[in-house]
Amino acid sequence: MANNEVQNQSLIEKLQLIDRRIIFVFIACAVVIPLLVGATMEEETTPIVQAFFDYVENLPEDSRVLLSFDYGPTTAPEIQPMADAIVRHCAERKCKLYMMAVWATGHNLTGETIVNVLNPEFPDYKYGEEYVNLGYKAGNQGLIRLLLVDFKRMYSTDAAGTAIDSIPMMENINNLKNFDLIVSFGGGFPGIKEWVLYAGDPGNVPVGGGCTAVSAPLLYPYYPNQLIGLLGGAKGAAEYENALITAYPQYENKRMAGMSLMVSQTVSHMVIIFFIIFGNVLYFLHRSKQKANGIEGGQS
Amino acid sequence: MVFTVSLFMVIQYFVPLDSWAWMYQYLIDWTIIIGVFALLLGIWSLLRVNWGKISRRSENWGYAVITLVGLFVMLIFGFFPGGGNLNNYVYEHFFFYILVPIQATMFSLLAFFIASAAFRAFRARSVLATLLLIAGLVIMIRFVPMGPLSEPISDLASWILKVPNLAAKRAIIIGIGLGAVATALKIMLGIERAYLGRD
Amino acid sequence: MSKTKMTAWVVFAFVIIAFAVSVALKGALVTVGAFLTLFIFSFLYKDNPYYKFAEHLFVGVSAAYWMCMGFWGTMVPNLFGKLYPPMVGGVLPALKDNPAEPFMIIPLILGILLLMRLAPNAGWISRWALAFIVGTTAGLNLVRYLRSDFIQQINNTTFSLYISSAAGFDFGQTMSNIVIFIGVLCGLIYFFFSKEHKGAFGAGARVGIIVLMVTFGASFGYTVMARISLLVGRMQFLFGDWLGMIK
Amino acid sequence: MKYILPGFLVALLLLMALSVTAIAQEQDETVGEDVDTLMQPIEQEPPPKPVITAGEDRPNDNGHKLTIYWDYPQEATGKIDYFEVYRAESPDGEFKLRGTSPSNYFEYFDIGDSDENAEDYLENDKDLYYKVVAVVEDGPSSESDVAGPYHAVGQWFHTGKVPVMIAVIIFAMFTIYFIQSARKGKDLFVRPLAGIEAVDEAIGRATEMGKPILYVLGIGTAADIATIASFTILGRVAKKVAEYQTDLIVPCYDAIVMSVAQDVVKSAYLEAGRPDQYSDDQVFFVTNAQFAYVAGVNGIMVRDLPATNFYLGYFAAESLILAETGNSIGAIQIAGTDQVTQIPFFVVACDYTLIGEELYAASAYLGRDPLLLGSLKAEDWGKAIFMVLLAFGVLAVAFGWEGFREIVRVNL
Repeated sequence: MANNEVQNQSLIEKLQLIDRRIIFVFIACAVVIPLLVGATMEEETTPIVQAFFDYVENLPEDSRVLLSFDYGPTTAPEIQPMADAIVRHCAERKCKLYMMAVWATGHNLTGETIVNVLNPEFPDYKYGEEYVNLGYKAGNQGLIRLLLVDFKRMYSTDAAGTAIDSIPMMENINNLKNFDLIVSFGGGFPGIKEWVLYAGDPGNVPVGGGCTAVSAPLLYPYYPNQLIGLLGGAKGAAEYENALITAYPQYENKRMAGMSLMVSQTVSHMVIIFFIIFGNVLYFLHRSKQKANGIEGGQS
Repeated sequence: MVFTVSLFMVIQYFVPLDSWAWMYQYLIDWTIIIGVFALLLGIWSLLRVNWGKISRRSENWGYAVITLVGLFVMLIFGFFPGGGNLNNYVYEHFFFYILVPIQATMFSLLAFFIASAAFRAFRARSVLATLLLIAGLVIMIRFVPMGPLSEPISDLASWILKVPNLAAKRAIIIGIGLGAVATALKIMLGIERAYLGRD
Repeated sequence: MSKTKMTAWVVFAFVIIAFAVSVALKGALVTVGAFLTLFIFSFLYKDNPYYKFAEHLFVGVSAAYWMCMGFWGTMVPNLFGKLYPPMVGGVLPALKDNPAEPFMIIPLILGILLLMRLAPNAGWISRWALAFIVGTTAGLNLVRYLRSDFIQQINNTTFSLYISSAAGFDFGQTMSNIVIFIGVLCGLIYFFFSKEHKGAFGAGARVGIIVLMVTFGASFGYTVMARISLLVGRMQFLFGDWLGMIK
Repeated sequence: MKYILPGFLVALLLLMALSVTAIAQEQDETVGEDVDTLMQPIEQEPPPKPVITAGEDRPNDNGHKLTIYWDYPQEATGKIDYFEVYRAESPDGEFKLRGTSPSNYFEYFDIGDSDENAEDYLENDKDLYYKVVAVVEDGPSSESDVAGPYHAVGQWFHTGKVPVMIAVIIFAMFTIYFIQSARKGKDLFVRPLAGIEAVDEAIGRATEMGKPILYVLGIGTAADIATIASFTILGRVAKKVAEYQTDLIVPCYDAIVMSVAQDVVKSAYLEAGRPDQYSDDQVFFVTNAQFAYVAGVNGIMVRDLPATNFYLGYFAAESLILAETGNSIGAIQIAGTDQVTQIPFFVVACDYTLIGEELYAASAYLGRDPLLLGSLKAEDWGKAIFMVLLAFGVLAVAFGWEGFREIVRVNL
């Protein structure tokens, strides 16, 4: 009997000191399997995302949409899926896309969206006629204020250095009021808040945004009066993708970055939580055993 | 020396004139340049240690050869580039196909380590450890679909991030600020001299 | 030949064959990246020759990389280019006609002083350079920390505890502000060094450490998401870019 | 003596209150109303002329900037599209367009470049003349009279930074005062810190096991405060290590840090009377790429199997990689950093963690040097002042005196 006790206890102890490589295997599986099977998670679209989607959905053809890429590589895994989804949607609606950045790091990421989404999926989109990459300009919120008054004073060329007046789609753009929608990706400074305060509100231009999960709570208060909608974190991206698939079934078999990221995230969080709870259960079992065995057991 | 330059740096903060800004810019430039000289010392140390391993034929000396080969190949192509820029084929490809993937992979090891650390340390051993555990769980559990419970949990999570988190970070930052100022003062006054190698 | 040695050779042969196949099928560049990625991941199992290889290569290449960056990015334009612009005219034509800045002789001298430590009996000279660097940044830190970490924080924490919104008295927000206020005070009490933590002061310190612990747990839990994203990125590289298993 | 410090506090508050009244008056608040989005029908008559009222140098800068103010009838703002602002170097010289301002915004902030060779260089102390044009896009515009001369000047003192200066002075006085009193031999109490008390035990353990000690200074430069604090601790640790004749491994990320660390360790060995035990191979450079450094240190850990790891200094994302690898080899780990984002990881994965300021304090603790302990006391007083100001501020705001926040604002 006593012997049995000791064995039990040592099993619990062994499990408590479980080889961490077992945890590693679980984490690797949690990330890899969803990627390989292409699992996606149905994220029910919440009103704040649906409102954004509906707004884009109801834009007439040739509407002018300004996309500002205000984030860096560190937050790219979270935000890039949103940018991709919204660019897809706008391109489906045949909107004209004007891409710019108030973050220096945003410029490269703009290129990524163009190369990965716009060029392969919408080969009809011609540079200078349906989309343009204006690149980064310094000045933070000051830049936004200037753009509200005079767009071409700051953007005299596009990112490649082509004179702005030789780009056909820039012809009727004089200030931010000429746009039908402004979308800012990134919740840092400057970001969505600055777009709302210095462009959306004074110029009466609708503004929508996509930001990391961290900054989302700070921006919720602007919806619905000052923001038409907001995507928060990978979840927001997944919700938008869900709405997109509902409306455009051709995307059903397309891999959606936000949705698959959400699966990996959820599963790995669950794995970690499981191990934490498992560890605590073992710990309490161990302690109650110790108590039952008296002080002697407690020291073994 | 220390006192003069540091006093200048303090005073320049309050003087917005151009001439002072120039001097400030010069000082900063100089520290950066001296840093590059120091890199030579670093390379020297690296050579010394690895050469020592090879000449002693100590355990794993073969890997020291790999370090030195990597170092020299990169240095040779870095210093004899076509026209003074670093856009030569070998240098760029070493960067993109050796440095970048290893770096990103090292960084991603954190995903594993964060899990094993959580398993090991998040145990309800004491009141404080329990608090650590609960706060961590509440934040992580947001990702798990929980039906009707989801809403209150995500509210609680964002409250923790907004309120106690803010308070604690602020307290730490203020402490760090004061400690840093005190250390800077000690350096200026010559009380803290450990950085000069004697104490 | 012992059994472990045997296994090691089998693994080695397998890695070489896999490498060759991959080069043939997917091209050399992506293969090198993928194998180095796998070598690093192998450390999670245990230390092994493949990790050692990647590690040592990484150290050597990165040290040289930063040396070259420092040389071409700083020394050439900012030191040589300013001391004697025609010297760098060949590589940086834009700088050729700038006036020379004789002041730049000072960092050159300090830099050489720093290198003097390699000489056996002149090591002490290098302390001048160290004193310069540390002095400059100490002064800079003094004002910077006081401004952003002290004065600015008072400003940020001085808010109204009592919040009323359009809907009337906002209980939740008021409570939150009170918690922040008390949290900051108690957190600071915890950091007091010259007073014993007992009595009311000790209780304050206790509350302080509780707030700190909640924060640490929360930050830890919060970071999990970002780290998983990094791993997803690597896995996408391995299974997508390299193996082509992800559509 | 007892009343001097509280007296200081009162004096500080008064001083701040005085300085703030000056600052508060200087602040102009000009808030633009909503821009009228509807274009007005074309007016044939030209709109009224703007009247330039002032051209002021912006305070607290290096010059090269001027703010131009003008008056315009409020009811006419709807008729015009925007204002254009022109500048010239003489009243009848060539006027160049500087920029535009929305129709409801009666000021323009002319930001010139401070570089002589730049295209829009704005010279200090030079006569400059301005005119403002009220522009109607589809009709006649009207031009103001030329106004000036205005000057941009650089200032010798940034008044917005007064609170910082006061804080610097007060804090320096505290530090010097307490260091002086420590010099006189006044005994100062410091509370125990678990992480510090574990240092001796950790070194002893390594000695018993016959294993080396790993000391990681982090990825900061020699000028980071955290690294400097870590040098002092390294000195103490090295001295103990030399006494116990244990091995010490110090891999470095920054070459200057390496040089300093070599000096520190060398003199610690000298102090312990064992200069012959020291070699430059103990304190060496790895590389200054963040993750390559981590890979190298990880390798050292799993191959040399240190019994004790110190991670003291500036750390970024690598903190957890190091701490988890160290844990897997069963080392005792003592960590400390001032990087707020990394503290949680050390707390979770290490045996002892010095949180933020405790790292700076550690050098004083280990040395028991009265001078260093004196500065700890000054830090505590700094915290006390902060707490008083905070409580005072919250009360002030509660009673509706927003002016307090102005006192502690740094106007940039």
